[in-house]
Amino acid sequence: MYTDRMIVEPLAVLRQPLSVETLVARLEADTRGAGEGCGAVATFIGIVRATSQGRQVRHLEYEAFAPLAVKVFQGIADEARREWHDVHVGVHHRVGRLMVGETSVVVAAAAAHRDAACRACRYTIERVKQIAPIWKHEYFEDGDAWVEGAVADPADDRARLAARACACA
Amino acid sequence: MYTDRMIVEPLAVLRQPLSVETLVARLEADTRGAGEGCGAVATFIGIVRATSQGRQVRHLEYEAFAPLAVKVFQGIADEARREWHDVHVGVHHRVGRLMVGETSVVVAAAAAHRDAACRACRYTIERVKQIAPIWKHEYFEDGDAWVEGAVADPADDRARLAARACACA
Amino acid sequence: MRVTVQLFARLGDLAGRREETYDLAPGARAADVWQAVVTAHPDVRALAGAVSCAINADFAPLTAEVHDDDEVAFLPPVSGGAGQDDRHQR
Amino acid sequence: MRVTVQLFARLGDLAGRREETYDLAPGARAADVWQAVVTAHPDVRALAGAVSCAINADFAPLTAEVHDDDEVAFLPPVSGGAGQDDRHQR
Repeated sequence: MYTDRMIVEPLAVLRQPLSVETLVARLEADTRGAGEGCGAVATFIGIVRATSQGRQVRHLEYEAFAPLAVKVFQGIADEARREWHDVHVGVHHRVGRLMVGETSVVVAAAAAHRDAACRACRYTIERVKQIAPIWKHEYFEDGDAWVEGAVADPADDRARLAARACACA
Repeated sequence: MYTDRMIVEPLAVLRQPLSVETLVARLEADTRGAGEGCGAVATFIGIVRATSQGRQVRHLEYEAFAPLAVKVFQGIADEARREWHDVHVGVHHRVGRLMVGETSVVVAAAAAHRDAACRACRYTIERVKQIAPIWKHEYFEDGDAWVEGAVADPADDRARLAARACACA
Repeated sequence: MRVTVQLFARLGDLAGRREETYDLAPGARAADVWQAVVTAHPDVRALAGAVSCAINADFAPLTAEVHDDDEVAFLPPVSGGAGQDDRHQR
Repeated sequence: MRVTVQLFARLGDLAGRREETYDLAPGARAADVWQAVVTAHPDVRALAGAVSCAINADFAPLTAEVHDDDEVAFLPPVSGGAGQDDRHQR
């Protein structure tokens, strides 16, 4: 999937299948030299479910505004680093047609110790869901639906604090 | 590393390098048919750090009481399922000599939704650290040290509740 | 002055296209661009009040001034955290 | 009656071996096995009070009775969650 494991960007919107190991390897390399080094990586992997609200999913289409999405990922990574010192965050989100069982998003957070890695990972996936300009179009046997949640607003502090509460409870 | 991705046991002590993708694929397969299916996998990856308490690590040796460790993993997986319905938990712990940057443990929790996956994953790694009969021997440039924490006691409810508090805060 | 407009996801579906150009008077703001889109594609009004805006791939308020050659994007609500009632089904 | 004893991690290092067999009187308990280990390898006393026990690869209290052919394992504290002071350095 990647010709060189190390040249993968940690924040990216990708059309090809995602590789957890590739992103983890990149973050481990980035974190190894910082502070106490890299002892922990937490990841979150989003997978296409076979059913959605009781309907049979045929496939999904993810659409992204890629250049803005990468900037949003960077903003989230910066937020996470302000909260958890020396943590490195990666986000790979896939776009295009995805079948059941395929991975739509991989979030990874690397740190010296597990508490920071776990919290930063949870924070990041919550923020990605809140504000990344990425849309999910569900195709069922008998119709289709755009999934729409909240209006994305990176400056909305209530949303940011809700994500932080998920991670820091 | 595995000749067939699907025949990997979800709970295992292994001498060979660990594969996150392999364990995730197995759990996705196990979870797909249960309840609402598999929409989320959270993983925790423990990695050998270059330094420990300011000393330069040359390598680590992990030792396990493997048959008991696998039973302990199963007990933890059962605890997680009682707490988070339909979650599937995997634990792969490596033993033998590990170099800096290598993965010592992979925990994964698969569920329909991300909250259960993230919490079950955090719970599981806390419990593994508390009670799995696995020991870490650090080798430095200038000496070595066994790392010892608490006496393992799966029946100690205070420890279990502390792990739950980490996950459920 | 001419701006490129990008319409994402359901917004693009409602408009029947995802990218077009509009000619606007100098001094126009993002809100004026949105109004031009609504005029051209009345169906997008379904999302009025729930649209974010980006200018040259940075989030911007609808009050932001646009300039010649700008890329103005309108974004429907994103998928994340959507609940039971946030599906727009066909 | 004869039991196999397994000594893990630092316990094995202190004893200088990881597996051995002991002959015990019928009715012996795990605590008696531990006492036999201490007698044979006085250095393991460093871990007295901080050892868990497993019989045939199941956790068991030191009061549990052992039987002929049992595998009795003694386990030092595990690594997890070890803090600054929990290193046993050389």
